[in-house]
Amino acid sequence: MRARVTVTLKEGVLDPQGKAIEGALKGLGFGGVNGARQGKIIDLELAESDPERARAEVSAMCEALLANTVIESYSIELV
Amino acid sequence: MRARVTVTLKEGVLDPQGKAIEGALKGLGFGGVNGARQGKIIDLELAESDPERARAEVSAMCEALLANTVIESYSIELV
Amino acid sequence: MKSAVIVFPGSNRDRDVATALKVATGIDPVFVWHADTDLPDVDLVVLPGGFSYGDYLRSGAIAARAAIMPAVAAHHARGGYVLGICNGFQILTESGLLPGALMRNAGLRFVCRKVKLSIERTDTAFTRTYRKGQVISCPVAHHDGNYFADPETLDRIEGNGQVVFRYAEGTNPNGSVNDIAGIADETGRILGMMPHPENLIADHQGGRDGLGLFAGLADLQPA
Amino acid sequence: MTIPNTIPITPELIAEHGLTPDEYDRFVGLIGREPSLTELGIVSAMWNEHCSYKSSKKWLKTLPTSGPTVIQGPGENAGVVDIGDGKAVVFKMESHNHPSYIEPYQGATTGVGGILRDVFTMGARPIAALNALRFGSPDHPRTRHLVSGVVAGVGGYGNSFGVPTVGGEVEFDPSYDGNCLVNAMAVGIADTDKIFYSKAEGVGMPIVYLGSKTGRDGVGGATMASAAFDDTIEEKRPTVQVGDPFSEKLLLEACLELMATGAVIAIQDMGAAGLTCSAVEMGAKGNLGVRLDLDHVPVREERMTAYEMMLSESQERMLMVLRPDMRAEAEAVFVKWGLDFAVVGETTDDLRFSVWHQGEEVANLPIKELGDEAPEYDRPWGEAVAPAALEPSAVPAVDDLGAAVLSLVGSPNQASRRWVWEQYDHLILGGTVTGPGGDSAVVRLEDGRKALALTVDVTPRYCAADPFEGGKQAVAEAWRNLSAVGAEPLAVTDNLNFGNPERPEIMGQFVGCIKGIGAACTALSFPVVSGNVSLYNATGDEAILPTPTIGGVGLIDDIDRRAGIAFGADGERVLLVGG
Ligand SMILES: Nc1ncnc2c1ncn2[C@@H]1O[C@H](COP(=O)(O)OP(=O)(O)O)[C@@H](O)[C@H]1O
Repeated sequence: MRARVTVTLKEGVLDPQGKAIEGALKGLGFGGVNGARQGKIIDLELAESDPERARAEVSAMCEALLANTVIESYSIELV
Repeated sequence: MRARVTVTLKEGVLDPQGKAIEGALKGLGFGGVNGARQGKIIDLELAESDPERARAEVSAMCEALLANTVIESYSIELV
Repeated sequence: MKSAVIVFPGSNRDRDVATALKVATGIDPVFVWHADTDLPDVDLVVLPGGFSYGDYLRSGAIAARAAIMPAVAAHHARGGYVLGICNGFQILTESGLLPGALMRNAGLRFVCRKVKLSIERTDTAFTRTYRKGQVISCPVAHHDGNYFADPETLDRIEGNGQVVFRYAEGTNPNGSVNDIAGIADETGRILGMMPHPENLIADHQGGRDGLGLFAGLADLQPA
Repeated sequence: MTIPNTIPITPELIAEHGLTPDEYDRFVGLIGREPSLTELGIVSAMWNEHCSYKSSKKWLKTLPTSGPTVIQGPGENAGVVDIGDGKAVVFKMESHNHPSYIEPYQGATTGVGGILRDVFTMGARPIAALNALRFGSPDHPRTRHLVSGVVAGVGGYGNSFGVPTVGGEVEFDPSYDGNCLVNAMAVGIADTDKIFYSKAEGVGMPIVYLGSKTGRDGVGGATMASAAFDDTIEEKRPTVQVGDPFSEKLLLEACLELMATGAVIAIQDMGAAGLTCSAVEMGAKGNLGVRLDLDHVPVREERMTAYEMMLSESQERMLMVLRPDMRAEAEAVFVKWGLDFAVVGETTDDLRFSVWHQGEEVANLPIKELGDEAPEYDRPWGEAVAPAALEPSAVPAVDDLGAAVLSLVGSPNQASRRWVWEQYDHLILGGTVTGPGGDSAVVRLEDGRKALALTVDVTPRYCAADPFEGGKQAVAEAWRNLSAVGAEPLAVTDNLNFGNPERPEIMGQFVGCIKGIGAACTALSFPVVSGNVSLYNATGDEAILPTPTIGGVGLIDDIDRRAGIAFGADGERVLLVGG
């Protein structure tokens, strides 16, 4: 089973990359951009096939490593 | 209107980040991980409110800047 | 003073800091492999600069979960000293031994240049050879050195006087909040800093401003 | 299920592999039958310009390559020069021009990675890197993208790997609009009695694959690097390789640790056309055959064909001939560093290059002939067409000299390069005495008073105006850069970047520059110990300016007796030396 983890910066945390993207888009003439924030996704290939157990396992991975919960939040999607 | 752009590495392109994440998860005892690939998301705040025009605009942004289409593919989701 | 330098896969200033320790203290540090779980009997543990695990996922994130890290925390709890430089600082924040996080530089580019550092505290083992308010020269070389902490945390570390180094004279190279270049934990026995004092310890490098940090550690007494 | 290796070899297929009908006939003559697909791939890799030097070999042979301190001249992964005290400097320069134009960040990273590997394959620890970059006009629509990508890539790789990037050049000229140049140089230090070579020795010795896994990266890439750009550029895109400096750093440490155990008989990095070129070269140099079993090659993609494995350009890989009694020790080193280690074949006494996959022999070729019998051309060359001389009256006089100086200083080719080199870690390892910005970089050798002086230089305008004089001038300037910091010049590496050699006037530029380089190097006893040739830097009829980049290395015996470019104090005398 596959899982997609989406990690985004928490509200209020500075996002230099997002800001730079916004600036660059404006520089390229895309005037209608009022904000940009960057995050990441991690696609996992899991041996587990039970959705519930898979979700619990991926949650544990997020807490242990995939997200830095000081500055980031995460969400999990199973596919 | 908001748009989420998801950028992932094309099939077959080496993903050193994914490889490192997979190794680290295994090292932390998550044995059931058979693969990991990393991608990114960019959340955009748009002035445009028409979905069709918004999608076209974001497509143009992806081609121009947000994705490196030599090695990455992208998808767009409007929210 | 006995010290250990932890070597992670991708550490690359491990030899630089070992040289600085040798020059300042006369004793070679021992190198300890990240996969070990025990530390030798030392007074100081150094987490060196580099790109541990390629800095993939987040700088320092994977190294912070290395097998040796519980021993580093235990060493500190026993009264030992810990120094993290650059990637080492990132590992310290990722492991929760220091507060805050190091984000991508505001300019988004890797920056290698000399900056000015003001010494905010001299009551730590790391800074006792300097004068309070002294401004020293020091190189930086990093991509993710933009120090960030939420407002409460920032208030707390400023209130406790945990900021040890600040970028001075408008030389902040990365957008760090309050020009923070290095912080200590509440005990003052853990220091994390982005700049590289280990690369400014000899005349051929253009000065010795960085040597004072290592000299201050020379007569650390076992706790 | 096996993957088919026998398909009819059509003229189209031959052309797609960059072989001319004559070259194909020559190959069929050598093997006495129609080749399999894998064999066609192998010969296309071995015989393309990049690997065979078929257009340039004749002229490269005219360069002076020896001297009292030269330990190894051209022909190995890098040149080696004695610097006394049992130490040697190991260095080479290499281009990654075409890949960088297609994907500037990854093109530059893999270029830097390749040249670093060349140096540490010889047993040297890299201590410095330099780079010479050339881009089109600053207002060309692609230039900004290329500059920022290439610079970030050069830095991204070197910084993470942990080598100081201490010098280089950046130049803009419209002739590079469609072909940027990325020339990377690496310099390392080794013990003179612990230099490692690529020549295999002994029959029945295990051949070991080291490093990262093999994917489909760059399949066809070596062929791409040798073909002038055309409209099919878009289709060639998926062959881009991705660099992984982290794995390379591990590979460096693992290789040096392994070499110290005495287990290595021969070692060769997998560069362009990875497994093919490295295996053939190791066998042919040692007068040995090689048998490979591809089933043991660590792969990261499914259902890879023999053809793909033989042509893959996946990065951060090495091939080694191992002392069989030390296998366990060797493997333990690689396991410790988390890298792949697999025995993929052995040396044989039959002088054949035999490749097996899924129980089938997919290639069986005469190993020496693949290299020795590669086509070699004496391409026709004419006098290069020199640009018309400027009439002094055609250059308007300036009224305001101050403003003229300002605009000169602020012009793209004169402006400060700080923006570039601040993105490079030029201080790591602690040896940098003079970083970017001077005549030559100066890097102190470990714990001593000695230092190396390093520079890269060429003035393509001069080479276009007069190839012979331009070639000479590039060498002379490198020489002056080294002596200006107080170094004794030692030796040279070069990177010869030119347009399409099938055009006589371009070949004329090439020949003229080589003759000039040869004349200057001979006069100065400044031997060429390594280098690289990059041809077909042209888009349609538009060729780049002739760009023979010279990398110079010199030795300073006492770092306290060096010179810099800064004036020291008020009231000093300024002397002009030379004529
Ligand atoms: N311009 C040159 N001058 C001197 N030697 C050269 C030059 N170009 C290539 N060589 C030498 O030829 C050999 C093969 O070159 P190399 O670029 O390593 O081939 P490849 O990249 O295909 O393995 C090397 O030893 C190199 O030093």
